[in-house]
Amino acid sequence: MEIDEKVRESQAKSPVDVEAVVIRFAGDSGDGMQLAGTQVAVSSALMGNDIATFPDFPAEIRAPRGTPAGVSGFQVQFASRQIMTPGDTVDVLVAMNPAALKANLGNLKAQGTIVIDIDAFDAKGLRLAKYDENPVENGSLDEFQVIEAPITSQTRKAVEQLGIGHKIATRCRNFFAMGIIYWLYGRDLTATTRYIDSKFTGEVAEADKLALRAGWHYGETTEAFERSYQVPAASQAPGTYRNVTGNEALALGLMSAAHLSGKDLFYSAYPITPASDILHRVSRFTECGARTFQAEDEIAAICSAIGAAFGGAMGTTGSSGPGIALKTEALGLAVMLELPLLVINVQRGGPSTGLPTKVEQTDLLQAVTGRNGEAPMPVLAPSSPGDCFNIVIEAWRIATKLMTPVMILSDAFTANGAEPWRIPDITTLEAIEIEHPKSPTGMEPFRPYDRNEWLARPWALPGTPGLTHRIGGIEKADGTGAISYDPLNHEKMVKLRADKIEKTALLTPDLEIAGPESGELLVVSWGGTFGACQEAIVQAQRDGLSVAHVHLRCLNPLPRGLGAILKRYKTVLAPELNLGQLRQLVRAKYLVDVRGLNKVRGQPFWIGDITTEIHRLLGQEK
Amino acid sequence: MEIDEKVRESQAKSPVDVEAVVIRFAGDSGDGMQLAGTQVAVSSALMGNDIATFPDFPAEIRAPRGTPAGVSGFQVQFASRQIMTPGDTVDVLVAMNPAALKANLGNLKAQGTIVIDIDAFDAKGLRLAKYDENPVENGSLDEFQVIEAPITSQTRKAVEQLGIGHKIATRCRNFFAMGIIYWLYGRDLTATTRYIDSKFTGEVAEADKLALRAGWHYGETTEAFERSYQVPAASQAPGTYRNVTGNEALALGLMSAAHLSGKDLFYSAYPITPASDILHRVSRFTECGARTFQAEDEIAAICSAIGAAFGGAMGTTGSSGPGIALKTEALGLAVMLELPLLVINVQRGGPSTGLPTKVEQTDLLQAVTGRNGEAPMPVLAPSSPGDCFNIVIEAWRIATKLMTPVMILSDAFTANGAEPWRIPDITTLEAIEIEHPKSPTGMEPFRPYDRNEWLARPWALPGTPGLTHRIGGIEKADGTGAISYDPLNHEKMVKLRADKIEKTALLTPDLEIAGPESGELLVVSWGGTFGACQEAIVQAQRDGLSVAHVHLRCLNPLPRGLGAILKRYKTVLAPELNLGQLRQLVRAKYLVDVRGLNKVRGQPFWIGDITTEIHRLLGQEK
Amino acid sequence: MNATANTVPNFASDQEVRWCPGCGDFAILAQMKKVLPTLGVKPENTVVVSGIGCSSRFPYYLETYGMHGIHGRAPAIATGLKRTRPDLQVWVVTGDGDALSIGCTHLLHALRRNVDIKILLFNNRIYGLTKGQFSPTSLPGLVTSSTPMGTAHEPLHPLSIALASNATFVARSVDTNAKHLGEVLRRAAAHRGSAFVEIYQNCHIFNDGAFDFAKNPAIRDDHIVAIAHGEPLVFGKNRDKGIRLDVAGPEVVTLGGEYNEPDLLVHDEKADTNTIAQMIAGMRHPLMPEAIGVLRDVDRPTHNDLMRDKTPDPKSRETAVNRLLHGGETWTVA
Amino acid sequence: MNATANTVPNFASDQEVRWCPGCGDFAILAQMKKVLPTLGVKPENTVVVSGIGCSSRFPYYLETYGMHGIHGRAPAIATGLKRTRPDLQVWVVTGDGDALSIGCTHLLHALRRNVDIKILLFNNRIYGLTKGQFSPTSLPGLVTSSTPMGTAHEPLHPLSIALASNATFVARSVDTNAKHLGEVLRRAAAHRGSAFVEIYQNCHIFNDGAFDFAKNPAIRDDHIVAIAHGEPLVFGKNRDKGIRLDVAGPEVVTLGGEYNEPDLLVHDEKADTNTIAQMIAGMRHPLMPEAIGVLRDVDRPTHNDLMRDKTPDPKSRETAVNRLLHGGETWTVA
Ligand SMILES: Cc1ncc(C[n+]2csc(CCOP(=O)(O)OP(=O)(O)O)c2C)c(N)n1
Ligand SMILES: Cc1ncc(C[n+]2csc(CCOP(=O)(O)OP(=O)(O)O)c2C)c(N)n1
Ligand code: SF4
Ligand code: SF4
Ligand SMILES: [Mg+2]
Ligand SMILES: [Mg+2]
Repeated sequence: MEIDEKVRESQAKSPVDVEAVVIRFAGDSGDGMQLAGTQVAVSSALMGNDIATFPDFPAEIRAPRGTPAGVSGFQVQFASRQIMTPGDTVDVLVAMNPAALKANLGNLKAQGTIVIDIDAFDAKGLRLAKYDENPVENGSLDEFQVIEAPITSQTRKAVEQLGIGHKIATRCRNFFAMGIIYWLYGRDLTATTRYIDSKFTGEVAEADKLALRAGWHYGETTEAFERSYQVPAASQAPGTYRNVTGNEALALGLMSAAHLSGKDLFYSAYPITPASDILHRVSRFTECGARTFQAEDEIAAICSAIGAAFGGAMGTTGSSGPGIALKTEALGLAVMLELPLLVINVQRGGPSTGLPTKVEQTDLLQAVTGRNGEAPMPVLAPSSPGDCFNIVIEAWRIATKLMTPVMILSDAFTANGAEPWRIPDITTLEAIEIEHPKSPTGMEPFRPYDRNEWLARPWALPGTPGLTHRIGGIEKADGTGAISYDPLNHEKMVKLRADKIEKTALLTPDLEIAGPESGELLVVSWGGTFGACQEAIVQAQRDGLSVAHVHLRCLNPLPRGLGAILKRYKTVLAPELNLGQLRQLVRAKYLVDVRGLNKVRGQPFWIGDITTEIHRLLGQEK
Repeated sequence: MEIDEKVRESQAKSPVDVEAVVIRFAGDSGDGMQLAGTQVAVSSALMGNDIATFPDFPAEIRAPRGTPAGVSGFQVQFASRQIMTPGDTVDVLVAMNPAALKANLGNLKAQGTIVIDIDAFDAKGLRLAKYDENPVENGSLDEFQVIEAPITSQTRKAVEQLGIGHKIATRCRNFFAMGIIYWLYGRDLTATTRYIDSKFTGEVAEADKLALRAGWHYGETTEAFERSYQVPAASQAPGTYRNVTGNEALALGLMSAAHLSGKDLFYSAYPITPASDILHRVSRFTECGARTFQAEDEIAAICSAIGAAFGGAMGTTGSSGPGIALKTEALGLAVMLELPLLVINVQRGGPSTGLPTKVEQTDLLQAVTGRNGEAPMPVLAPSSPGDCFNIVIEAWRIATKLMTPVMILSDAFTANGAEPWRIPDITTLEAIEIEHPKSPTGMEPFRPYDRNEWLARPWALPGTPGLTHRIGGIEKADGTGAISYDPLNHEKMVKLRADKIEKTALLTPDLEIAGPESGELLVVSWGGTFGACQEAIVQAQRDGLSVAHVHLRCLNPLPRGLGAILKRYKTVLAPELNLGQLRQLVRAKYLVDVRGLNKVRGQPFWIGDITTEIHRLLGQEK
Repeated sequence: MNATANTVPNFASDQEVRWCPGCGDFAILAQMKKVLPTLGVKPENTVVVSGIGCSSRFPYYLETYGMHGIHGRAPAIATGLKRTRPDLQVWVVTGDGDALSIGCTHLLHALRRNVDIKILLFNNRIYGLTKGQFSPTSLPGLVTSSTPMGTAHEPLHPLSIALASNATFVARSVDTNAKHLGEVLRRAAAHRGSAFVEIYQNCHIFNDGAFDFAKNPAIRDDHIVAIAHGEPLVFGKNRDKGIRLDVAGPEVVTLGGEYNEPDLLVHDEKADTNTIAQMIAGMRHPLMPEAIGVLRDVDRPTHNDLMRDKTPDPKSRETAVNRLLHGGETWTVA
Repeated sequence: MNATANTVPNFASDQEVRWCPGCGDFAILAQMKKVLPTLGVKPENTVVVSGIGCSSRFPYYLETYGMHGIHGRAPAIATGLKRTRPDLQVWVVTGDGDALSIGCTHLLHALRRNVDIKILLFNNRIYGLTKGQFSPTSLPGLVTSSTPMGTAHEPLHPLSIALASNATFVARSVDTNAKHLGEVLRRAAAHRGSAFVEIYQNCHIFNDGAFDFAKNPAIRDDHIVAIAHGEPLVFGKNRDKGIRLDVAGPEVVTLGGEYNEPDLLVHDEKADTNTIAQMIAGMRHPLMPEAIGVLRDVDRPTHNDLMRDKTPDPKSRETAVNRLLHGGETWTVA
């Protein structure tokens, strides 16, 4: 721990306070950039900063080395105030090779800092990145502060003493780079050292630790950096915290919802980016009784979840893009069966295979109306990584209360991004009450399609004497559930199913307006763009603009009161990572001329995207 | 032919002229009701009447005998004027058993005629139909004219001379029933006699003919009927005509479109009601070079059509409900590949298995927006059985011009219903010009995603030297078609694909307004409800109401000029066989408060449904 | 009528049966109604899951829990159910199209996973419900609504596919062979693991007589060999023919001459490998007599055995969930 | 460099290869680039269709026509293409997940229909592209991201499944066994009908060493038997072991003692039935040496043969279409 004392000491000299810092690590897929960013995030969170992360990687496992297409990036923002996004632009870019520089330069702040591994800027590296000249030498980076760190050679030197091979030595480069950043921003090395010891053993662990410290020393001893900085702790509500990514929070939410409802969790999935991670995580929850099933395809995944739901378990499934498309038919069955079921769509860039690791919100209309027949279901969307936990519990409450499949629309940005999360106390979360009908005492035949005040039918479980019944995808007679082709019955059932889903609005919280109750501009957002919208609006409000914000966590049905709210503003703007899907739903329902701010680039909104549009709409170009 | 002379003779006595007659045959699935209705339609069409038919049958092959759930019906209207629907209510109901009576009585006109097979009204028949009393005896049918014909016994007697078994004899009952109707409305027996001779041989053919004549004689000789009727020929434009069902016209249209474009037709499908029939028909077109492929599932069906399209054939596929849902993922691929492809959805009652033999228009939103990612495609809908022919040719023209999959939304009513159709002259139909790029002369690399003025990319065919290229579902670089994860390129491609589909509007005919150019009420319809809307509106106009009609054959994009038209009427009504799907699209796009008239009963609109609503809206309750 | 009427559970539902009068499905239903009450499993602990097709209407006609699913997916539905409810006896009823065309993947995987569900494939070699198109088991030459010139392709053979998928129980019977079918159903129920039973089922509407060789009393004994564990493969009206195993495969021999019973292949349904079972499955009409009975019945851990799911009591689950929630690096703000 | 550079077509595309350096896919690609120019089929008459997975990136790296499809569906895409373009040589590249999990149905049906496409299954016993979940061919015990306690189920065996589907050409080779692989690819190309080739492919990122027994020069000769038509099944570093056929199945014998070459199974890839091919496919490491080479290569009419499609000239088609349009009862209004 001697180094940690040094941290304090060295920082004590002249660290400058800053409110928020954005770092982006960028290198080849094999360079460990995701690890580096995650560790900076964890260390910062442990120091009391608010954090937000944005992993940004290619679709290939090891995309072509040294080329811009192969660059894997990880952006992390840590701050002494509450932040909602990983930051629009980068303060420090760590570029492990020329391609990484090229691919990320556009995100750098004016006068930002670039830490490059100068060892990688050789002829081959420059050629692979398609640089005609060395950008470090031709003056093209003059507006930035460029730190030419010999990361590769220094790392090798640092671990020399271990006598390990070149290859392993080189693999520690990311820790050296992290060391530099840790010094620069006064990050504590403890957590990362602990991490190394928990994940690696022997000389690998030693090498990583040596590289990390060497990087730190490099920062301290060279005169490359004029000064170091520190980011004081943010104020947080009391509680115990951890970082969670969206997928992590979804997995935890699934397990918690199962526990709160006294159900066995059955999570069935076929691997697909960026949803696979949920499967991986839940498959580690065996001690809690989770059952995972890697099915032969997405159709089998949802069908097995339907089977589990019929048996009384918490049937859930998750997928993305093409996989969700494949579930369409079975979703219709679930609607007809009126069984509770959660379907998670971690949206990614489309159409088709599209941009499989990138973010988009282009599956909203598919979720709301993309099935044959009138097949409505509630659609919910989490607004941040941590909110994924809440949304799952909320969704399961709705699914069991209304006996319906519920679709959850997460996205690649929310799924992979992390933020600090106050760990809830599982013993105080509200239980999810589920009633299964008991064996009848009289001789009345069981009516599986009778409805309660929520229009929900009874969830009668196999094994219960006297409740034997059959369900299926053909239209059923109201009440008895027998096959029925009767015209009036069909219309009645179609409407009953629709009315039931409308009741979702009674089970979701009232809308909150952030900002004036009426005025010039209302921004309506949904899903993972919440943070960027929120920050932009707070800024605009600070700038004195008449802007308010409502964020929708329930997309079908649209929340109570929305229509009235919309009418109180002159202009309504719906920023979306699609061509205007929420806009279409809101316009159709309320006949309000909602404007769109639409970005379909496989990237999240930057705060600036929204700020600019707000100013433009209010005639205050910025 | 002696009987045909008799027809004329007997009719000559006192036939009363009527303008239009609606007959409904109803009986068990095995009773041959579909055949009976079809033959009445053909015979009437050959006599110059306009006709429209409505087959209405259960999902089971031989649904439970004698029960209302098992009743199979076929309604036919023939008229001396142009008619657009098979009629709201029935003039003559032919009920082969008590269940058939029970299931269809509601459709009968006041004072209508019921021809029952009194032999079938025995204790067993009444019990199966759940009649507590014999309706023929308890006065419940007093308001109708009931003809108690001993159809079963008379048929057996009529064919006795052939010495055939009881079973075969009984199977001719439908011909006896037809005979009665033929007499009653002076239908010519020639066509049906010809049909019998072409389909059956030996004693079966003989028995059918004997039964038919016996029925005719029964009508003539008993005093059951006070008089007979005749329906003079309708005036038709010159030309050669035949009857077609919608599915028949689709099949013919596919073949014709292939011919007009000089392409091999590849039709790939997995059987499903009510689309299977298209496969059956095209599989008989081998002389014209059609290739059909009964795939292992709907996914293989569309994928093989995509493969065929890549090779340069006319790749087409068709399905319904659950099968279309399964094609969702591959539709996204087709959008990304930008290959021409026709996908036919013969809509049926949903959701899930739903009402598989019944009509609905509930797949519109699925067609327009039900895919992952921004995956737009043109969506067309035929307005009548005969229009199915035109729509396919139009769709193929669009698909090849814009290099895009096109969805065609037919429905069970249009697919199974028949109408007279003027046979087009294949030699004078406009050719569909398709250009495939030739081998390059220079060294320029081929750019598979370059675009022409229609924003379409070139359809380069395997086998062409110098044009080798690879396509796939990952986002491609504009022009070169190489894999690209570039954010701006993605946005550009998303918009290019959307803009391209918008150009469909330039390839479809201008909207026609039937009625005043502005006024009180505009009815906006789409698909197979055209006829009912049209007739209702003409009636309302005759009643002096200010009502106009626009019918949309293209649902995505919405036709040019629609927005302007909508604004010229005080009220806009969209009658649909769903909960308001076109309404949602139109409201979202034009912010016009479109009202819905929504029927989701697995039945077509009756003219009266629409008339009533028009009168209600215009404050003229009728 | 039945003296034990009060104690033997009744598995007949009150639903109207909607098959064509004369359909082979009736005979199978009748056997199931006979067999189920003898298994010691109560109706409420029995679940029948099906896909889509005439055959898949089956669940409606039994007074058990049931689900009429979507086309081809019944094995997947049943897998999720059995996984979470090991206490239930789960049957799957499927057709040749349902199981081998659209649902082929699910069938194979349910078999390889040994899910402990009982899969009954009603093979009528035709798509019944959609009005008579050829199916993957239709024989070449069959004229159907979608193959006016006759079906062209080599069929799939259900037993061979099941064996190749490492099914632990594979059997075949015939709809109207009541006794045999009853026995096979009982055996399938008794098997621990996925059981696959192909049942030859006559669709007299669209493919009448497809199994005449196996059903017609006048000829069937010469075309069918009923196999039994430990017994030689003898068949023929006069039980004068048998199956001998040559290295190149099975061959038919006449008994009493060169060969006698001791020369015949003795059936071993417990064989380690499925080599010989594959050979027996490969015996096909008209070249060879076809086998009915249990081809294979071996032990292997079931899906649920392998998954070793835990069901913690609520209190210990609460502790475990709490531990999960606190996973990774945490910090506390006072 | 190459003297014939001007006449031998070049099948290498200019696309960046995006596999992990060291991936077995590179070796297969290298062989394909060698074999394709020797087949007498021009690049523009060659089409490579794939699904999704690391393996399925293959088409991009060959300068032919190609399609990178969707997961599991390449055989269906290829079927439509080959049906309408019999003049093209169509290859399918697929992975173990692509072909045997999500796309299993399509594989079986393409094989039974004998579509005359060449299917190369890169079997790395893992899902590569999605970062290392177990696949249907993963062996029990394999710890993966979705099976932290080890993979549980019995795997599917590609060759057994292909044979059960009545494939007319079934073979296996190994990514780095360049000569053998090249020959098998050539044989597959020469076969008229669907050809199925399983290629053992190392994914050193997620399942390194899965095929060490078949690749490691130090041990492979004792674990692999290279089969050849008409040749006895001899193997071993010293070619001192062989496979003998017993009625109960194949067994390993040591040569020179009780048994000698004439006692061994002589491979017959043209056998009428696939009985023995199934046995050979059933030889599995570590109990038995595994066979590489062509297990089966028989003639059967292809899908296109059976379909007998017609291509009328435009004039006669016009007449035929006109006849169709005028089908049924018609009437004329003057
Ligand atoms: C997704 C989907 N595709 C197609 C259908 C139409 N369909 C219903 S049953 C069936 C096949 C029936 O054949 P089989 O499985 O052999 O059962 P059988 O009717 O012969 O008992 C088909 C194609 C459907 N219901 N769903
Ligand atoms: C419909 C769909 N589901 C899932 C995926 C995600 N996915 C892509 S490749 C793959 C499996 C890859 O394994 P394999 O076929 O063995 O190929 P490999 O990468 O090992 O070569 C999966 C599950 C997808 N792209 N599409
Ligand atoms: S169509 Fe065939 S399989 Fe279906 S119910 Fe009728 S006889 Fe049975
Ligand atoms: S992940 Fe495995 S299979 Fe995929 S490219 Fe890398 S080494 Fe090859
Ligand atoms: Mg069948
Ligand atoms: Mg693999």
